[in-house]
Amino acid sequence: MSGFDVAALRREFPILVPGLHYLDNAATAQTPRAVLDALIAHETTHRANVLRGVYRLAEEATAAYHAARVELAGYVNARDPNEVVFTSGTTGAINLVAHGFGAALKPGDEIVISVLEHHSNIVPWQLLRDRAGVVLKALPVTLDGRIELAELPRLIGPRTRLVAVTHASNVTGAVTDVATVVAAARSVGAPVLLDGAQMAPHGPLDVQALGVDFYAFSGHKMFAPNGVGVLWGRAEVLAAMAPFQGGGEMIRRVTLARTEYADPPHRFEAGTPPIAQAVALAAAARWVRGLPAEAVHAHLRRLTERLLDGLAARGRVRVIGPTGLQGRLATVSFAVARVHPHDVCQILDARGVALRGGHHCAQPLMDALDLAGTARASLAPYNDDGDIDAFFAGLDDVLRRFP
Amino acid sequence: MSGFDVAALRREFPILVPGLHYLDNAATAQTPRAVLDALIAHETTHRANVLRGVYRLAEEATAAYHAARVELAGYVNARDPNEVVFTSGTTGAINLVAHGFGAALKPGDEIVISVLEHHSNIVPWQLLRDRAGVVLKALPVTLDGRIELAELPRLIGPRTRLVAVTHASNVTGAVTDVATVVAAARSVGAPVLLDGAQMAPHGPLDVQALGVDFYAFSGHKMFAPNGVGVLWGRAEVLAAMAPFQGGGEMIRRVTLARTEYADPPHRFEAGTPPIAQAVALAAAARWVRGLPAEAVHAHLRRLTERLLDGLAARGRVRVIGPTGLQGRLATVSFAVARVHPHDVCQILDARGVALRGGHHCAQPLMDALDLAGTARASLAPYNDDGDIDAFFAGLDDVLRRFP
Amino acid sequence: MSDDLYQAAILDLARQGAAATRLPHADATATVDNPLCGDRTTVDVTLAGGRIANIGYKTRGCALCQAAAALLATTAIGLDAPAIAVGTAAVTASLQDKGPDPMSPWEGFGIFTPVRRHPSRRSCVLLPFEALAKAFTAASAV
Amino acid sequence: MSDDLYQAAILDLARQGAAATRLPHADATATVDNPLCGDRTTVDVTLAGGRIANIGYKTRGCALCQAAAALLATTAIGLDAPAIAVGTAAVTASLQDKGPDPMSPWEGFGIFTPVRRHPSRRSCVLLPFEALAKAFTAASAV
Ligand SMILES: Cc1ncc(COP(=O)(O)O)c(C=O)c1O
Ligand SMILES: Cc1ncc(COP(=O)(O)O)c(C=O)c1O
Repeated sequence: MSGFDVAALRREFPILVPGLHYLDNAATAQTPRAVLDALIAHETTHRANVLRGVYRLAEEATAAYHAARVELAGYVNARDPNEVVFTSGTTGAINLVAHGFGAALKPGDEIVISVLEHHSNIVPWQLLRDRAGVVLKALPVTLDGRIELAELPRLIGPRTRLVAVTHASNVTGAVTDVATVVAAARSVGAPVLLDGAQMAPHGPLDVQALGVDFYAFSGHKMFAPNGVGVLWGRAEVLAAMAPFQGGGEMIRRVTLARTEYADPPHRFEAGTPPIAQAVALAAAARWVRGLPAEAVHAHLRRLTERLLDGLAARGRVRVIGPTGLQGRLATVSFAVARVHPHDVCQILDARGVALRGGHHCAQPLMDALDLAGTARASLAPYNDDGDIDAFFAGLDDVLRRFP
Repeated sequence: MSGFDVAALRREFPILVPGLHYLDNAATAQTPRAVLDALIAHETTHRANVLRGVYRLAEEATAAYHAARVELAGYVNARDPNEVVFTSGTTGAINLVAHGFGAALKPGDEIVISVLEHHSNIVPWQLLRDRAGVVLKALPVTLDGRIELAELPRLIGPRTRLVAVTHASNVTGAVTDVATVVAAARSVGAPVLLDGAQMAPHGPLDVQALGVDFYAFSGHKMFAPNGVGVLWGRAEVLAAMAPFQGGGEMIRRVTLARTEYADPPHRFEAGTPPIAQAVALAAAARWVRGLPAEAVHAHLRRLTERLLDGLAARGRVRVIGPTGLQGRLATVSFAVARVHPHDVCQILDARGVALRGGHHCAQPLMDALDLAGTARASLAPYNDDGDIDAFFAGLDDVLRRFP
Repeated sequence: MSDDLYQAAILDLARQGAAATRLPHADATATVDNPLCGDRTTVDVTLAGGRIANIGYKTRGCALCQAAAALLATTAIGLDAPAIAVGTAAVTASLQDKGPDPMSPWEGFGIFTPVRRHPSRRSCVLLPFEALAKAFTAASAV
Repeated sequence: MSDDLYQAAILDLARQGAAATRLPHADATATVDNPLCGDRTTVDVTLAGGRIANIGYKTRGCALCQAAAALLATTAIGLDAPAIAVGTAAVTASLQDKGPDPMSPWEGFGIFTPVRRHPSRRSCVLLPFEALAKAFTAASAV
């Protein structure tokens, strides 16, 4: 029916035991055997520090780490592997830009974000504002949980130095119309950063076609370990950036008086990097590429439609975000009248349905929508009809218990 | 002879195949099966994002992450688990202090480091100097590769705001006399940061007895994964510190106008933390505690003595660092007249001996000693006499080939 | 599993909590956010002779938080600061794994002991206590 | 394994490299550090008609770096900037896994091809090339 064997896919994930309906993939996706195997293989056969050792293990570790960079460069279609900086995650990547790119900004310079950003794409800019006196402007959100792009002309101007928005919302699932953002930013010569934490797990990207300057994402949301992520940056932009953290690997020459920094990507990778995690992230990228993209897309679309239809059919439930299938991910937030999201989640948990409730690290969005929080179901390719059935059975239980 | 069964210990390390003589433990230590098992067990049974989920997996992940914090707090003898901040490593920990503690410093305030610091304990302070106009002073190094503590009274003064030195040198193996440093710093009311990257793998610590204020170390050097490390900070000092990176988890309340930050340790853990890695680091801490400390100490001491004696017996070889067994780790640097360290390492590699050569991320020390670099053998409990035999056989080959 | 979290007693109290109102002339007011879920409680108090005379509150939170606020608003009347601190400690302890049941006058909070198996929900029950303590301190300082 | 890295030919050249001296009256000088190992080469050049007339150098580096500097100092005499760039590219390529052997006048660098199996050592061979290019540019700019 869905064109690929979801049962077989589930068997690749040791954690997906019968009775577990894992619908919190937007927070952290589960990890397949292939990725764990890559991690363990690295740790048990090539483990060493990278870049400075001449012995066999060190050469192998360095080669594996470099190969991971090449793999991720391919995944985002970078022109050059050196445009890929390994970070600790999306948060680490955005903070890196806020410091490295932000160091050149002057008081009064403007950064445009949106109201529906994750805290990780808000707070680093607030900290920069407090450090450097830049002005932070936020695109509002539409009633159906999208960035209000019609406001771009009003917010973007000659002082705009960066537009930093999410590629897809972790709350509403809305996918941003990047072309419109890029066109507006280009009109004033401002670079664009996309927070790709939610989008990257959905398949290879083309940063060149997107026309952006920075792209950030996390390993743990794309079936890889915690503690690793990627900042892709356009070569020229990275080259002009100041270092962020100081330490080993990121230097060319250190004296106590002054230090010369290495070229990107090393300039931005201070200290021993997350080597095995990068290797595992590369394995995850390969694993995602190995999925039958069309069939997975159709499968997720069908399950998302079941979610949206089923929620719409229940009178006390309101979908927070786009109610249609256009321009959205398989992430669906909703509010149940008179029931707090945590109570929804708790009751579903009793049935093995793992759902997230709360502000989803997007408090300004919650304020804009005047909500304390939402409950959210977010799907991955391994979710199946059984998961959706269990979800609705649990939701009906909620409605029954909280009349 | 050495009081414990080193052959049995070696069997816990899948990477230690016959013929591999891994003597680069100061760069990255190998990881035992118990730690890998803990990592995999977490990823296959409790993987979820932490702190904000109410479902079973999330509760388990949160509990495991908290238990890891408690374990590490025990390992360093912290008064409170909330004094333990998980970071990406030593480098991440020191940069956190340079920003979070450094934010309160004024131009002219002074930070005292030493000439034998790792770049990770130099460059963050240089970047702070460039940002904030603080003055960086460096204790010189003695001829036998120790911090010249006799210079403390000259360098520490009323403007000293922090003394940041290594607990043990990654080049010379010298262990710092912490009590003297702490007494000098206390005399002017300055807190002390210890870079424990090299010391932490050697067994549980007592930060209270040391009397310091910050202690930083890395997972990968203590038999755990990359991508995780610890900053321990005294509660009062952490409480007064500004946040470093912005993002999820580190906030109490975010509005676009302003953000309130969470209490430590969360204030300093922006974004999804390295959860499985922290769990594995806790397993590594337990594993280290499970070793027979006395026997391991005696074993390492005996092997170090073999290294020092054997090097001293070869005329063209000079030990860089303490030549005795007092106040030193099982890390021995040396220089071979007329042979570059990389050539030494390359020739030893052909015999399966993994040795590091170069500046060891300590260029100011190399400059002070007027060396391009050193070759370095650094031992872990699983090293044995066979490793030392192979090392000396290789070294004699070097001497023969480069007459 | 967690079904007994939502027993009738809690749901009744929660409804009471949701319907609660603020005090028009409070001696002091405190608002506390739950950093992890964004829930928020505002508590108003009036004091008489160092004891709580009246409590008003408004909670944007889950059923547990609402129920706890409602129960606290009745239990705390007539208590002084040390008594509230003792009660807070007793209820906090009762929510821990294998914790002791709370004693009089806090025994009503025994309905929350199913939270023992759900550590992430403990802060939901405790949020109103935090707000009350803050309001009490503020009122005493006036 | 890596033994053939240290064949007699390389060791001879390395000794030559270690004994090298600087030029007293250079048209230009450049110093380059190897960021990964801290090695350092300083190269002096004099030019005549856009071609290299004379080279002096001082290298603090490993045998490979010393040997490469020595060989480069003889090979580059009489060459202009484009010829040096071509040679640098050819030697760089020859050090890659399965790379092509370098052609005349760079064929002498064939002794470094064992480096193919030791990627971390490639930069040792290339450091003098980097310094020479930098010195050449500086000299031409005068
Ligand atoms: C003394 C010392 N400090 C700091 C570091 C940096 O540690 P990491 O690279 O794990 O951040 C190291 C290790 O390279 C070290 O030996
Ligand atoms: C849209 C978005 N941005 C940023 C983040 C932060 O990612 P991480 O916590 O992995 O740094 C997340 C995930 O929580 C997210 O969904």
